[in-house]
Amino acid sequence: MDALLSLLSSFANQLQSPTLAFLIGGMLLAACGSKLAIPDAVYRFIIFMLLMKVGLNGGIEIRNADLAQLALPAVFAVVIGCVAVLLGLVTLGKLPNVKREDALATSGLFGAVSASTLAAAMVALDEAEITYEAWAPALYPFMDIPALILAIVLAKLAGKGKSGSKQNQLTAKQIIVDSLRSSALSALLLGMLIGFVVQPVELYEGFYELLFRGFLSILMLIMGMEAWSRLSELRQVAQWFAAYAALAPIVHGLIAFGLGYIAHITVGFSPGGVIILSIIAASNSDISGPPTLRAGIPSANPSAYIAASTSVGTPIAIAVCIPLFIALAEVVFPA
Amino acid sequence: MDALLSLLSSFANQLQSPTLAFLIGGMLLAACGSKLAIPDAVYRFIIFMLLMKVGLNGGIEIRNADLAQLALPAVFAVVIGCVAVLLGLVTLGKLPNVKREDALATSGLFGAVSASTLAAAMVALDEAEITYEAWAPALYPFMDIPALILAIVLAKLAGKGKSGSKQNQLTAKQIIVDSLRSSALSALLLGMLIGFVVQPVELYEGFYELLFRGFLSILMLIMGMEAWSRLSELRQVAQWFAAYAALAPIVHGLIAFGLGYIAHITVGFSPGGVIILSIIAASNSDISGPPTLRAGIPSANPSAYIAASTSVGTPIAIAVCIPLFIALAEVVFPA
Amino acid sequence: MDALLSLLSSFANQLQSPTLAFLIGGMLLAACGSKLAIPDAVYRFIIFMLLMKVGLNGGIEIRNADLAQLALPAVFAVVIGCVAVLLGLVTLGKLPNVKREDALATSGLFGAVSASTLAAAMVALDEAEITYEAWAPALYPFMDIPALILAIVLAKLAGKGKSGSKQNQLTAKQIIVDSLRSSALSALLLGMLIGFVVQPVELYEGFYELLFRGFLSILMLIMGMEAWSRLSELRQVAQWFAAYAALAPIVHGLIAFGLGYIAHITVGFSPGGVIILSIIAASNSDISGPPTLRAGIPSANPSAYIAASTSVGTPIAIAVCIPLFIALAEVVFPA
Amino acid sequence: MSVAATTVTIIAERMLQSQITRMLDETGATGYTVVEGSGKGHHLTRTHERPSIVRDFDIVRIEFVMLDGDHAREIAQQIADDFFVDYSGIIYITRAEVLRADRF
Amino acid sequence: MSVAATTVTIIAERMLQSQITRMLDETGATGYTVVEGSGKGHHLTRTHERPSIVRDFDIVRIEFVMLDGDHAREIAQQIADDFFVDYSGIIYITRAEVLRADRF
Amino acid sequence: MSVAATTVTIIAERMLQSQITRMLDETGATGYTVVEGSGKGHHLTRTHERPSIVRDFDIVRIEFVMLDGDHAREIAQQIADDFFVDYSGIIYITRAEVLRADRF
Ligand SMILES: Nc1ncnc2c1ncn2[C@@H]1O[C@H](COP(=O)(O)O)[C@@H](O)[C@H]1O
Ligand SMILES: Nc1ncnc2c1ncn2[C@@H]1O[C@H](COP(=O)(O)O)[C@@H](O)[C@H]1O
Ligand SMILES: Nc1ncnc2c1ncn2[C@@H]1O[C@H](COP(=O)(O)O)[C@@H](O)[C@H]1O
Ligand code: NA
Ligand code: NA
Ligand code: NA
Repeated sequence: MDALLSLLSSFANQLQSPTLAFLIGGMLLAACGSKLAIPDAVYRFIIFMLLMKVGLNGGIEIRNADLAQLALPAVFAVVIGCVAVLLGLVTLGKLPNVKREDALATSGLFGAVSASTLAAAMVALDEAEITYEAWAPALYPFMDIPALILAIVLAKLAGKGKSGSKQNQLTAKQIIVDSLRSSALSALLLGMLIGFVVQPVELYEGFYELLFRGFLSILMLIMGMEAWSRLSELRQVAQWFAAYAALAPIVHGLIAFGLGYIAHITVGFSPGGVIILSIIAASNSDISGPPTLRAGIPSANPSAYIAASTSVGTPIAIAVCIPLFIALAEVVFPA
Repeated sequence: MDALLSLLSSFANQLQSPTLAFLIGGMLLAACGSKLAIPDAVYRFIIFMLLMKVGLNGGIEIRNADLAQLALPAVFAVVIGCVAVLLGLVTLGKLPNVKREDALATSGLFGAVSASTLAAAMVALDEAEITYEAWAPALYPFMDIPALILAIVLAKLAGKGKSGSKQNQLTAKQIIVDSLRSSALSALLLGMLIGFVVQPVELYEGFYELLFRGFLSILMLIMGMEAWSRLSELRQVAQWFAAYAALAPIVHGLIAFGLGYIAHITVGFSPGGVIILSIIAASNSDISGPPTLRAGIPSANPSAYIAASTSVGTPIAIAVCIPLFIALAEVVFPA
Repeated sequence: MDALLSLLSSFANQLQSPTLAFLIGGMLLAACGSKLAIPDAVYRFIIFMLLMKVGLNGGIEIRNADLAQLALPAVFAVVIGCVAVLLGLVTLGKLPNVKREDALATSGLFGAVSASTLAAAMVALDEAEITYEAWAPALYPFMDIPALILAIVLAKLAGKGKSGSKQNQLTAKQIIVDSLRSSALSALLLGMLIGFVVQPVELYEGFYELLFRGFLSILMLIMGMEAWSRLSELRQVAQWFAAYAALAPIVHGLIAFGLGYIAHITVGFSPGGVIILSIIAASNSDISGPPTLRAGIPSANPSAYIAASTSVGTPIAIAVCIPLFIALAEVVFPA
Repeated sequence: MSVAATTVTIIAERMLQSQITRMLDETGATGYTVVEGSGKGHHLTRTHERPSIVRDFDIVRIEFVMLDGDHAREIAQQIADDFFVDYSGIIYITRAEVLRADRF
Repeated sequence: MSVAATTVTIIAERMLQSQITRMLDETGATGYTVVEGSGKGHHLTRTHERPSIVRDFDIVRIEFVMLDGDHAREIAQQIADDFFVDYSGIIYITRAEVLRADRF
Repeated sequence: MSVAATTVTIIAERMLQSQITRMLDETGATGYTVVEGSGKGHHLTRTHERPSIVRDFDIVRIEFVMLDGDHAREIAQQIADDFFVDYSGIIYITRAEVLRADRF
């Protein structure tokens, strides 16, 4: 009972972050029909800045880290990505009026990872003064790539021989390469590499970290506007997609929290790391995922999976899951 | 005599601000045919940043403000907006070779408000260490919207039954909604709301305020370039537009200064607030105004009102009116 | 022997700068086929910011400078620009499969100056705590413009009467005007003017200088990506272009270093100034040069000169010449 | 393989874009493609190079392809009547052939 | 001075752009011009105004001009067969004349 | 309602844009529309996706519509002669019909 109360109060506390205010503000603007639009070029630049910041930070600090500890959480990340897809297939995929391919593409997206949500989680952890392993953000690709591969491979097995066209030939290797080449993962990995090799602390603190929170606030505004304006697309597909998008982040996050807890006990994975893993699991891919799935499962309807993820999945991950898992950690791992 | 001298010296002092240097620098560049161009996306982002900054600041500080004081200045703002339009109609509108619709659209624009000029004024007040009410920037819509509505309604009364097309149907309500939805007012109001609700002081100071002056300098550069390059369009319309554009900002500003003075005496409106009100009055709309007028008075020639405002009105408002009204306040309200 | 050793160790030291890491990181990304792209608008804004920063700084500090000292280095800059073009003509121009016009355009580009390389050099000097004359960056146009003019004039003399079209009529005056109007030189000169006239120290330090290093790191990333992705174009032209592009920066830099040394002895040109002059010489134009040459020598193949400069010349100038000439100066001018 | 079709190209101010595309949806056009640009006619020179927060004055080029030429002409005429009395813009019609005609 | 020619206009998702232009190179088109836009057909409404890191769903309009109309039609048909079974897009063909025909 | 007309499409390097549009103004074209893009011909592959401060090498697509086909052809020919000897670019001409012919 006490635990629940303290969970609730900690959750309520988290809800007052500026991050969230900008997300909700964006929805409000779109709901009111505002013409405000952050230019596309600025949006893409912000994403770059955030990922470079996360990468540089990881790279700079990773020198002092014990990378052997990464093994178990990384394995868990792979497991979570795959379980998410399978879970989507046997739940969303069995519902009436839901095509198998659409279910697979959607659960692939929800199994994969959003860099923006990750960035928002890192700011929330900072504000709550919770530390985590420097390599925790590097868990991202370990969950992202397997989820996309599994979704596409399963879709292909199902669709075998159906389409004779040239395009439908993405192999697992190509999916991996495609993911690593995506702007999100490239920026993250390059940042890590540069951070590790040249340790540009001054540049990092004086520029990338300096602008991080500000840019994140603008990104949240954009994501809020996007979420609202894609609602109309969501209405055109079966309602099950909305229901799935509302529940999947929480379920995936809880699974990750459980596995993270195991890693905490067995290899000493930090509470902050457990939260990061849970948020990565709760998030859904908004950058590399959609085009990879479009290319890999061309017969799936992009409106279904993009609208479900942008309109419902991402707001839930940011506005519900981040505060929820921070609050849960505060209850589960007492200081 | 002394007052005049001190007015002049204070005015000369203001003229050395970087803000002004960038404005004039922009004109110089355009006059020399420079190919330098600040990308459109950056321009739109800068506007967003400035308005969000102004809004957040207002929202954060408004908690301690006595909003009852807002009433009289707000009423005066409405009055000034309407008077400006009527004044334009009976002066500019009566001149030879000036179509009634063009006069109405132009005076609508000059009755309305420029967010960029407002931002420049706020920096100038900061530099002169003059404080003002946190809610003063919120006077913006009270002047902007009535001016646009009045101009459009008067144009419609005149054009009654002339055009049978579907488009010419903007109602007053639609104009209000349109104005509030414009990118300028949305950003300002959202900033106020977020500032008020979550008080994001750290984010505000570490990002929005940090970049404010720098972005304003770039904005001034852009406005200077724009001003010069639209001069050729201005030459294609009757010279009266140029004359009007040179005088209207000063006249409107003086009217506002007078009414602001009354508010100072009656409800204790601060000298800084009087300056803000005067600059708002002196400014002319560069964001929400033009498209609203284009939609509302389609028969008016956009070249006339846009060129008059961009090429002459805005430079006068920034380069003449801001230093003038600060200087005037220093004379009228001795410390 | 000792000198060589100390040169090498000083050189190796320079190689660990973040600037270089981002340049190489960009190449790596492009080599791996990454889809990361910094939006064009951001690129153009960064260039503006860097040049404005360099200009403002020069302008602010030039008040205390003895401009008479500028004379000899400026004359040397003109000489270096012209010698570079002539050298290119008698080396590259004489090689098999190299058209005379292509050789002229290429050596014009390598005689001219890159603002980005200059900015990178200034950061490297800062990091090495080497000071230089405030007016040193103003040597830029003294080398840039003569090189472009000479290349175009020589091409015209050769091509006399060949083309009857309207376009081929660029006069020396027009080339000067074009260069001064280019976005690079306009921003630099305007910055100097504003810096000199209004001394906006606070704005400079709180915005332009604050963001300088961060933006430079992103610019280096872009230039690295560009360098790699133009390699394929370079392969389509004679290999001599690549060989020329690898050697010319070093040769031009050495000539400049020698002349700079003379200026050091005769008029007390600072060691830092000598480095700036050498880097300016080693750099090749990436902003104003290409379009001026395209207009001035339309028969030259843009693939040849742009690819040679972007893919080989610029990386050599930044990654080899900057550390090289700083190291050389440390050996030649002992503290 | 190819089937005769009619393409209609509408050049208008961007502020009209949403109204025009709504009308296309209502009148039965099966699709359309929009490209942004600048231009010059009897009024303003429009250019989207210049920084401008007022994108509404830019030019958009909207084209739609239909198999039924008469229907396409009707739609085009209705757009001309509804929008181009007060606002800038031109409309032109060309003949074409389309592949994969079942898509239209 | 002018010579009869055929223009082919392909409207497709941007993710296909590089594959389509590679095919144009291979099948012997002498050049092409690409313009970005947005559009609406049977699927998503695409718009490049919205911020989106996923530019792959934008629309591109690829046009190529050839003197040899039959060859142009063959290329067009092959693109339709290879790409437009699974993915969105339309192709139309118009007649034109070109100046400076030696360029093609 | 519709009147026969001629459309001329000029694809050129952006550095020529202002010179070409000036010539259109001088030779009596009543309007034109410009769209930016990228392309490939015999020279450089141009693409405006890449960051480039040198926008001058981008491709622009300029189209103008005229009722008087002979006049349109004359203008097209003059542009070809004046600009496309030294610089990249193509010109093609198609037939069309326009609505609201009084606008041209
Ligand atoms: N003759 C023409 N050919 C091509 N585009 C035109 C023509 N006339 C007008 N336009 C386009 O239509 C827009 C509005 O023209 P107007 O209504 O004449 O101001 C212009 O900005 C051009 O983009
Ligand atoms: N009838 C049409 N006319 C013009 N463009 C079309 C048409 N149908 C489809 N398109 C374009 O082709 C894209 C893909 O269409 P679809 O395959 O129907 O989703 C759309 O986004 C439009 O840009
Ligand atoms: N056959 C063609 N079809 C369409 N566009 C072309 C064609 N040839 C050239 N272009 C365009 O014209 C530009 C210049 O071509 P070029 O003069 O061959 O380098 C190219 O970048 C293309 O945008
Ligand atoms: Na996930
Ligand atoms: Na006003
Ligand atoms: Na040089």
